Amino acid sequence: MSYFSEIFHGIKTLLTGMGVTGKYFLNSRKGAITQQYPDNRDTLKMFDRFRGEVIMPHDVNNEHTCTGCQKCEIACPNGSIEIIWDRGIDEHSGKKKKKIDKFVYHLSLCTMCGLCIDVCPTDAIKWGQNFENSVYDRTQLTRVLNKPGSKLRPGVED
Amino acid sequence: MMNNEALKELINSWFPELEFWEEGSEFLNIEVAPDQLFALMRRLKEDEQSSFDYLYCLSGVDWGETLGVIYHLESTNHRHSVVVRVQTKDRDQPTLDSVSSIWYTADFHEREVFDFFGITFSNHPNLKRLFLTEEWEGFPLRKDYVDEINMIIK
Amino acid sequence: MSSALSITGNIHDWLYGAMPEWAASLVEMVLIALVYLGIFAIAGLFLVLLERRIAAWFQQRLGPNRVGFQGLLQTMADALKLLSKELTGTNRADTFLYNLAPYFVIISSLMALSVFPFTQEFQAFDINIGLFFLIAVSSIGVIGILLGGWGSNNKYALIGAMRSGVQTISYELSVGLSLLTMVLLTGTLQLSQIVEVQKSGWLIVQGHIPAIIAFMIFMISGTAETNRAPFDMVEAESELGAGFHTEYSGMKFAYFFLAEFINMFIICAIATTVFFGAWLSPFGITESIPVLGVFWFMLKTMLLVFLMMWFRWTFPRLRIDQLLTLEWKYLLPMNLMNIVIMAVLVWLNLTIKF
Amino acid sequence: MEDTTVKSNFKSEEYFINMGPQHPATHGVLRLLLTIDGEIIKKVEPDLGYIHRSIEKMCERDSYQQIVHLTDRMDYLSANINNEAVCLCVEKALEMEIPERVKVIRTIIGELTRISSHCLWWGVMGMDVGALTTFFYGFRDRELLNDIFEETCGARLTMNYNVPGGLMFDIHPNFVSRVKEFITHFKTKIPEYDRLLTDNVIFHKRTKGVGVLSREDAISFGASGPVGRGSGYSCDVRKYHPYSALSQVDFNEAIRTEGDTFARYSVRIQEMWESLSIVEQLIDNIPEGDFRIPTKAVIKLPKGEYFQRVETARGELGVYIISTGTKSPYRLKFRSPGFSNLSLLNHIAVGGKIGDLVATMATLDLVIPDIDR
Repeated sequence: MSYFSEIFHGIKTLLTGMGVTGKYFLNSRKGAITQQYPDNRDTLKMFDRFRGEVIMPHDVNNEHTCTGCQKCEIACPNGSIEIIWDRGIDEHSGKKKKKIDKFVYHLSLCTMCGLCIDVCPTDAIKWGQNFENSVYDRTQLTRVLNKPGSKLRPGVED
Repeated sequence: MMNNEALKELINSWFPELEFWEEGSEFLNIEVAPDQLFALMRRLKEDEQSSFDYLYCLSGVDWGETLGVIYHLESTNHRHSVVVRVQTKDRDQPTLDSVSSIWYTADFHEREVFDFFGITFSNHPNLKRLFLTEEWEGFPLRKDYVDEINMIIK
Repeated sequence: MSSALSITGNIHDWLYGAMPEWAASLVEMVLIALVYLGIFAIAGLFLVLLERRIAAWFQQRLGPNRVGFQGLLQTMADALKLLSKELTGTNRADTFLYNLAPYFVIISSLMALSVFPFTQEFQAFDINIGLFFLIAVSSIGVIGILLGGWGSNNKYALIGAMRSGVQTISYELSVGLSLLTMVLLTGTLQLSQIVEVQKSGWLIVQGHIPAIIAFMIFMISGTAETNRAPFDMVEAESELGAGFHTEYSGMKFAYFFLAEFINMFIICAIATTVFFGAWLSPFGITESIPVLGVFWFMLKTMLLVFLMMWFRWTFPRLRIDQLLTLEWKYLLPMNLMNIVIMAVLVWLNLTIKF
Repeated sequence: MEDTTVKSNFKSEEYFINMGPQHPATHGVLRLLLTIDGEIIKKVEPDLGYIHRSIEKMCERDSYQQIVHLTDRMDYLSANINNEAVCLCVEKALEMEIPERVKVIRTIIGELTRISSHCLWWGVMGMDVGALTTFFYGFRDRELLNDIFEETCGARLTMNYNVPGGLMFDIHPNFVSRVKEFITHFKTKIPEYDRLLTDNVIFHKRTKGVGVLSREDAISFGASGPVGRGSGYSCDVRKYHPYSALSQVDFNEAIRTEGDTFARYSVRIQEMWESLSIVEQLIDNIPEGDFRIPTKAVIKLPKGEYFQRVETARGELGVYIISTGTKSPYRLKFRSPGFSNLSLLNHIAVGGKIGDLVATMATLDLVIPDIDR
């Protein structure tokens, strides 16, 4: 008789399985778990801490807080950050001071480890929430983060 | 469970010429000569008191002048560990005994070491390159390996 | 309402009036073939879409919904894409067999379609050995699969093809025997006659317990016949990549794909015809409007198709030896027993008739 | 090879087949050279190295903070546990006192990572044996965890949340409530997993008695994690060498003695329950305190050798650092669980069919970057 009980047990487990999928089928109107991505761009908000790309915030006076200390450059495991710097006279103190010329960020090399932002003493760089980083030409992935004409916010010391 | 002292005494009673130390490590370290390696390993595994039946790590190391292998052993019965170290001075034709007949896992691990350090294991059933291609030149994890194109030295 | 059906009659009359008899019948055949080809190519495409949407709903997804309203044109677009794709092949493949295989598969499935009674007197080919013809023709498809697997010069394809051969030959037996059980009730192989018998109750009701068992066996072995999960050993994407059609691309691949879905339709249509009264409406509610028969036929078939899709999206796949164990140790003995029970039922007149 | 025992004209011949590097069942770029007789497997020979990045060599030039992020890329499904392993090893070498808060958070995140990894494995396991729907159900529940990780760590997969000395930042204010939500949600889902796949008769047929690994062989092959425990070999590092807050919690080690594919499967399902219970025990009692102890910008480990073992979702991960007192390790070896688990594939797959091999490989739960470090 175990022959038949085996068959019945087998059919029962199969029907239980079908019950699970069937329940989802009937509720399919309510709960699609996927997102219709390009359509929901407007409502799609990433989490605050999301690591999309490294950005350098500038305030209304076009000032950033990067002193050019190069700690991020040293901390970066992949060489994604290159700081081209120069020594210039600081307008406020009148002393000779290191200042950045270009903060070059290679997004194509970046592994989003966050060590540069972690190590930055003046919070000059932050995570940007932009995740749509695809471009047609990879040279576009090399970015200069400080805006043209921007300068160091007065009073920021490392 | 035997503590390091007891283990040291036990192993020393089998092979008196071994070198033991504990500094800079949490385990009991044993330095063994290449010709004694296989005998020691088999004894470590098969002896009731030690019964190191679990080889949980096998790492090749390049110490500059010497090439060697470090075996991390644990006993699943007694839960004590020991580290065995073997070195060979011959950098051109380094050869050690394979322990793959004692622990099956050594088969793959020794192939990995052969691949990256160029240490040949005698009596290994299938010693050929595991990760790299057969025609690869040099052994990348050796300290003197140079690859000017692909390696970025900071 | 009968005007819709009489169109075919009118065309028939007009053709025979305008031409000599042989030419008329030839033209008629070609016309019917073209119409079937057109309808079922489109229907196959929509079946693919249906499968994809249903799969999505089982899996809490949305499924294709971009091309056309709710994705209705998605598979059309896919077919167009496949048409425009390059037909690749392998080195040292048996080119003749390789190219022949997809046509074998698709033609055999289209041939089987010709005998279904979609509604009263709406049947292309009412042959007196209808069921026999169906079983015979639907198993030709496996030759195409074998040819494709052999001709591809690919070991995965070969394994897939060999599995297919083993599987189809075994399950052919169950399909045949379960239908034979029902033939005991009807006493005829002609599909229109089978429908006629069912006017006094669908066969699944007439034959009650053995008929239900036969239906279950038929659905299981039918799923196996069409090489669908849980019996998709032939494709078994996690084992063989794509199985026998690994090396096919473009339209040749599309033929295989389409044939799979048409075969699924055929199996369900056979089940509808033999077990669920074909175009007969439940309790004869629309008996006066014969054109609605098409609706009932399609509805029943689609419900069974849905059942097969439900199987596919729920169950894991069997292994090849278990597949054969299931057939030879479970389905076949049960089938033989079932035939005996059915014969006794018919002999003692224990069937339910209204 | 001619079979001399059969007196007929049949000639049976073994043939090679390449499974991979691109194959749906190898979950990555693993290449298996199969020797097959008909459908029966005679020999499986893995060919590795398709995505070898030589992480060990890279570590020899990186600072200890930088090494952590490389471990994300090894076993990416248990990235957090890998990070933790390196951090623990460095902290052990520096003899740092880690705050309780960090320990508890690390444990919670580690166990959540384990659940997320097992969710993915469950989906893929189902897919490998042919039930495609499981894949989406597994991913559905994993997505919730990924959201939790993303909110707190900033990334979904390669999190790099641990740093030597603690955590990169504190947990997000929503973390606790979200995790609790997940626990209640997931407790209704595991029984569903069981109904859909575990109890299924076809699944039983496919997995029971397939790919049997005995306890002795498991130990000898260095099997760890669910693979070892499926063979009745109690090898949970969390029990024997507890790290972080694992010594404070009460959990059972999931062990099955059959050693077949189904045993390994059951162990993982059981482990999901255990991990849930660990998280449940800890989530309400995250102690207050620092989330990070400041370290020097350049960490130099004292001269010596350090070994740290942790239990990732796949088994025992060992981090072996030989330091000569410089800013980078002299030699760093990762003892990855997948590597040892893969080495026993030939042993247990021989004699089975191709379908068995696929099912067996699914329960070994190989992550190829972990093997090809």
